Amino acid sequence: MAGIWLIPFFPLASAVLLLLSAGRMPRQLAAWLGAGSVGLSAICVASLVNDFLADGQVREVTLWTWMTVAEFTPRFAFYIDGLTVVMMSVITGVGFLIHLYSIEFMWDDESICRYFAYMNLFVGAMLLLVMADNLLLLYLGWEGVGVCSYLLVGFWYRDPANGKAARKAFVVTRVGDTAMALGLFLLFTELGTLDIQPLLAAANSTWQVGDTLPVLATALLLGGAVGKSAQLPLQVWLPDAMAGPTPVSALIHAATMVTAGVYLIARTSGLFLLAPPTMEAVAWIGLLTLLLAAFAALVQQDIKRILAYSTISQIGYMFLALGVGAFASGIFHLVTHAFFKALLFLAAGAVIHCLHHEHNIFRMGGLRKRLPVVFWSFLIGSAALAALPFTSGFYSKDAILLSASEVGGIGLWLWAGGLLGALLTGIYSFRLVFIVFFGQAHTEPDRQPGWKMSVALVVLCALALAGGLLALPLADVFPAARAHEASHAIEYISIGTPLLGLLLAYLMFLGRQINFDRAADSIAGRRVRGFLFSGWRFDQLYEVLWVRPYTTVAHWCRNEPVDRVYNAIVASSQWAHHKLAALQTGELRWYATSMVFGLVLLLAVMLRNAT
Amino acid sequence: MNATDFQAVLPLLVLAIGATVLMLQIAWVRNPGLTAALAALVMALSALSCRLAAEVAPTEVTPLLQADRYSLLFATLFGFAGAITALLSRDYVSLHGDEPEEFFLLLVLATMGASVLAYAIHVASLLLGLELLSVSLYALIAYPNKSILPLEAAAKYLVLSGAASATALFGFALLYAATGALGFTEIGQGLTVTTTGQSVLLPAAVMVFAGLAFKLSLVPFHLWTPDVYDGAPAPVTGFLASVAKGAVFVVLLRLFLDADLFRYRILVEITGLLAIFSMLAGNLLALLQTNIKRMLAYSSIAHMGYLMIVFMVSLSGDSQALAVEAASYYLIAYTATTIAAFGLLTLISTDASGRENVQLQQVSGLFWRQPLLACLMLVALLSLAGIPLTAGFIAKFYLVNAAVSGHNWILLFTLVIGSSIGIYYYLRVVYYMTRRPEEHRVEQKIISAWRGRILSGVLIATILLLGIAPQPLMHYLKAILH
Amino acid sequence: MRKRGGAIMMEMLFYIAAAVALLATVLALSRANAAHALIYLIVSLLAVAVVFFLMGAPFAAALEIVIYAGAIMVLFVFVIMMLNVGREGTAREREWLGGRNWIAPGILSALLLLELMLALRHAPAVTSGVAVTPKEVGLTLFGPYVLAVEIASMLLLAGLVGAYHLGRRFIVRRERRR
Amino acid sequence: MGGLQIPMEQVLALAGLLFSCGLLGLMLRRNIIFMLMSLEVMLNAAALAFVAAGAKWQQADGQIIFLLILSVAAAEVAVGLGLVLQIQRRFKTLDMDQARRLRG
Repeated sequence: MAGIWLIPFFPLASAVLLLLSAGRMPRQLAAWLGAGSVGLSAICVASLVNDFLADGQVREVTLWTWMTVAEFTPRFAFYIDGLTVVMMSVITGVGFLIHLYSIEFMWDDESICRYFAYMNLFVGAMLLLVMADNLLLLYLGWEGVGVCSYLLVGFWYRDPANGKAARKAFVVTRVGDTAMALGLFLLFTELGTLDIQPLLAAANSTWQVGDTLPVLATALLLGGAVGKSAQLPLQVWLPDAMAGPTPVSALIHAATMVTAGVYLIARTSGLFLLAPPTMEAVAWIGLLTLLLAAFAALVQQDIKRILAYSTISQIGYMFLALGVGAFASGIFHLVTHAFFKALLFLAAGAVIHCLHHEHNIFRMGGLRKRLPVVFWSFLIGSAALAALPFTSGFYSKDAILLSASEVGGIGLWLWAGGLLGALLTGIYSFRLVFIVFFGQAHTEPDRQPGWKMSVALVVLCALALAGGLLALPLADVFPAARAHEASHAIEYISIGTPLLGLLLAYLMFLGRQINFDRAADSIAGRRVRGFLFSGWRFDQLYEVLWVRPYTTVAHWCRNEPVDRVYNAIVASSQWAHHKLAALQTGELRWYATSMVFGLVLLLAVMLRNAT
Repeated sequence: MNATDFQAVLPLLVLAIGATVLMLQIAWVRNPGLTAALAALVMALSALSCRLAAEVAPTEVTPLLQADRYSLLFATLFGFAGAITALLSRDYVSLHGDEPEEFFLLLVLATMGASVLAYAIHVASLLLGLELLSVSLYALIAYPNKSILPLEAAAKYLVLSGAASATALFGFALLYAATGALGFTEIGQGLTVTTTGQSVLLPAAVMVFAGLAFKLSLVPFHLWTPDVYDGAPAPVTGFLASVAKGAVFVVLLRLFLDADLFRYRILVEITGLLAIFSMLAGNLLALLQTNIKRMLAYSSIAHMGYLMIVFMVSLSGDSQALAVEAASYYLIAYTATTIAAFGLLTLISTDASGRENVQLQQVSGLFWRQPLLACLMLVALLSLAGIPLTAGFIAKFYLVNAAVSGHNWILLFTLVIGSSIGIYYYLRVVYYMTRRPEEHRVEQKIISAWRGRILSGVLIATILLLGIAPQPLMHYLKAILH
Repeated sequence: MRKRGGAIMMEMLFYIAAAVALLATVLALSRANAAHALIYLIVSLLAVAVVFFLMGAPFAAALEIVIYAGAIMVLFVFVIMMLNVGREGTAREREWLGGRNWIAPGILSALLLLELMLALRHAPAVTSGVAVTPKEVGLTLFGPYVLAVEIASMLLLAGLVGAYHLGRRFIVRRERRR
Repeated sequence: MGGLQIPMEQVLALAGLLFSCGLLGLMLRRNIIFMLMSLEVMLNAAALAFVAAGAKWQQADGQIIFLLILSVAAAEVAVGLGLVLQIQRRFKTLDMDQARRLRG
């Protein structure tokens, strides 16, 4: 397909148009321009996918070389293989549905124009990220999505809390980005190129498995991935990022951007395979994160925070898959997760939308009859999240657990941990369903979702159910995975665990056979609950570990030598400015005199040197 | 003069004939719209005719002019810059002074002066080109004679620039006395076999340099710059800052190359010294300036300082080609950017009182009222600051690369310091533009709605294109300059 | 012998002309009255014309008188007459020329002069002593310099248009006032 | 008619003297008419140097440059004096020290 460049072009151009209109575009036009451009991209992607599935050819498209100065020749070039195609489909497909949904969700917002501008910019940047043929362009997209995330988390900037959340997200991910930038520098100086395929080839020919340099480089890249994908220890920003509009959470903080880290590791898997210690670290990070987030999700009360923790947890599964070398399984889970998590967020958004911005699940309840479309969507989404049999989540999660179980040594631990996570997932996802949609109604919905929301929900329902049957064209991208020879016991356990979780959730939150409240209300229970509620107190830990020392040092520096140096630079610049500006008297004679003075000076220098 | 010669100087011929036609047209019927369109057409045609002239390049047309790829490149640039200036100033001039027609005639003549400088390889053509440019500019600066600031600016510029021209001429006279030659190349050859004392050569050369350095407003010959920029009408300032400076730089570089003045290390070191002073002083002076025109004036001092780096780089013969290439790219990028920045000031100064909206407060919240125009300024400022994906970044990257290849660490260091100061005051304008209009209520209506918008679009596209896809131009420069 | 005597006289004439030119220039630039200054300036130009003539440039000498001392200076005369600065203007000029104002300019120009003299001190050559006739000048002017003539015409056009535009309103206003 | 053989350094010294005088006038005078006169003196000095050099090399070029300087001077003076008229009308003075609204 010739017009591959059109795919990121549509949303980017639309973003420029929307920004230029500075909010004066009619909202009808703005909304449909915003959604339509992504739709056009999606159509282009569909055609590309069609072509790709027919011939399976890797496509390399060089739009132009940015510049050629010495050996530095950064190019605007795309590299389209199976992985890219999968990512592009998810971004534009799910992205379009969310844009469609947004039209209705954001209709009453005065800044709808700005909203769609940012969203389109995000989609464009994300497409650049996944299509990039070199790490520099990838980094451009990487930073682009970071900026869009910042802008969208703080979209309702009039509330200072939102601004704070946006800043937190930006600063925390910057920590990872810095590591990643260092990694890029290291790779460029060591291997002399940033083009991904030549880079992987060069790495394979110059480095041996287990060398120090690849470990270092991949560790730095992992830093970037951990930041962007909200994994331990940089997971703290994601729950707060829920301050943005719900469709933003669906698109950016669930379906696409947060999986950029997974994509990065998968894309450079050739490099990671050279560094077994990093691989192991990836697996452990994934496992720990998934458990930690799952426990935290158990006790949350804000509907979006629960989903945020579940996102962190599910990305943990993907990392686990990557860490054990099951790249294809990780990407598979990425895709199914994009479907069901977008579905869940959109359904949650619909609930929030219909209950005039109520977030607390304990003030909901009984919505099963009142919002049937939303209820079924949520139910299907939760089933997929909990990996109940025959949903998409089941296939992908099962593949990950099987892969983990087959790794020698630590594999058993990873498998057991993953299984515990799956149990917890079952509990918290159905806790949500039971509390929100069953039992007593606490708030009455004041409207029903319209057709745009419903269409998006229904399509995503279908994907969340049937997405597990997709065969992703990843065979040529990653080294062939071993055939699964799992014993039936492991299979049954995998199937049974989520069901057990569902049962427990039923007993605790709907049937009340297990009195969870009493246990939770005991002193120890309250402690544990508070601990989990705060996300294992990571915010407090970082407050003590980093923020407070930093602000203390900053305070300390305010009147101290370090700051004085900066002040001195500023003061001396200003002093020099005033001194120089004083020469600009506006007096013609003085100007002439200064010129003669300059001439005399230059002549003097010349005469000194000529003789 | 034969047919080939005529073809080689076709761009100049087009301008000269165009000026005559314009004069007749003005005498026949006064119509500013027609005159502006004709003037723009003439200058654009002149720029386009460079392609025809390129077919016979390189040709030496009499000992005065040299039509080669270098001169034609800049004749094209000046032609287009002049055409855009004419279109930009169309409504401004009608609003700010009566009888606006002669403005465009003078603009064509000034552009011709700049093109002559691009062609010049001889003292006579240098003198004439320089003065054709300057004399037209005196009148252009003083054009809106309803207000007094332009008069003051024109008087200052006339007196000082006349003195600078006389200084340069005196230097040339001494060189002529010493070498018996007036062509640049011949001067260079004469320098080695001079009969008059060697001691006169370097002082003579430095007088020439000082005269031209005034026109480039290098420190310490820079004091006039902000006053003249501030007082002159905004479109003229744009022309003065881009075309006039570019033309002088082009001829200075040609003089140094043809006469091989690079053999005098001390002379080149003086250019480096002035470059350092200009980078520092220009940026420091711009730092706290609240008048955008003056801020841009000071920043132009700094930019000329950056540009002067190429002289030091050219000291080593290996990097000379790269240096010339960098300078050419820089000039092209700088011209587009400067015209864009002053173009905005032209478009928003619509006060019939003759006042221009050039204070920082007056662009406050511009982004919310006039997004396209604000984008024009934004792109121009980012380009001046050298932010990636704009023309200015590539230009600066080129310069840095040239400086690195020439091992000019001190210049490079100053460049970095200067640029970092620069970011502060450029972004301050951006900050003001993005302030909410509620905070600062300034009304300004925009003249020439559609023409201004189209021109803004073209300029934005040019600057971004030069920043995003600079490769074709780089290739072209490499091809013609090596 | 006679020829030599003639040469000596001519040489004397050169020095006298040079002295006159210098003196007249200094006087021109230090007068308070603009009209007086202008007369001195014309004298200086005439003296320079003599120097031209003595150096064997009769064409340049003629032009110096006709155009410089004649045409250009007449422009100054017109303007001075039009503005009619008057007696108190002269008095003010005299005041501005008071002692302290001389210090910095004086020092700087003295330094510049010193540097120029230093630069010129090893210039042993003499002028050729052979006149370059107007015919030769004409041939060269319309030979290699023909384009210079054309560009100079454009330069004069620019001067013309500029002066017209700047001066026009002044004249119009004057007439209206009458 | 034969010309005179004059030592170059003396003619050039005369030119230099006139040039310095011109600069002195430029720095000294406040009245713009005098500034223009100083400018004329400077240009004339350069012209003298050119003619002298032309005489030394026995070339017509020196005189031709002189001719060009003449036209330059004419053009500059024409515009300059037009400006003087306007300045007198707007500022009611020719004192350039008064005209300093542009500064800083």
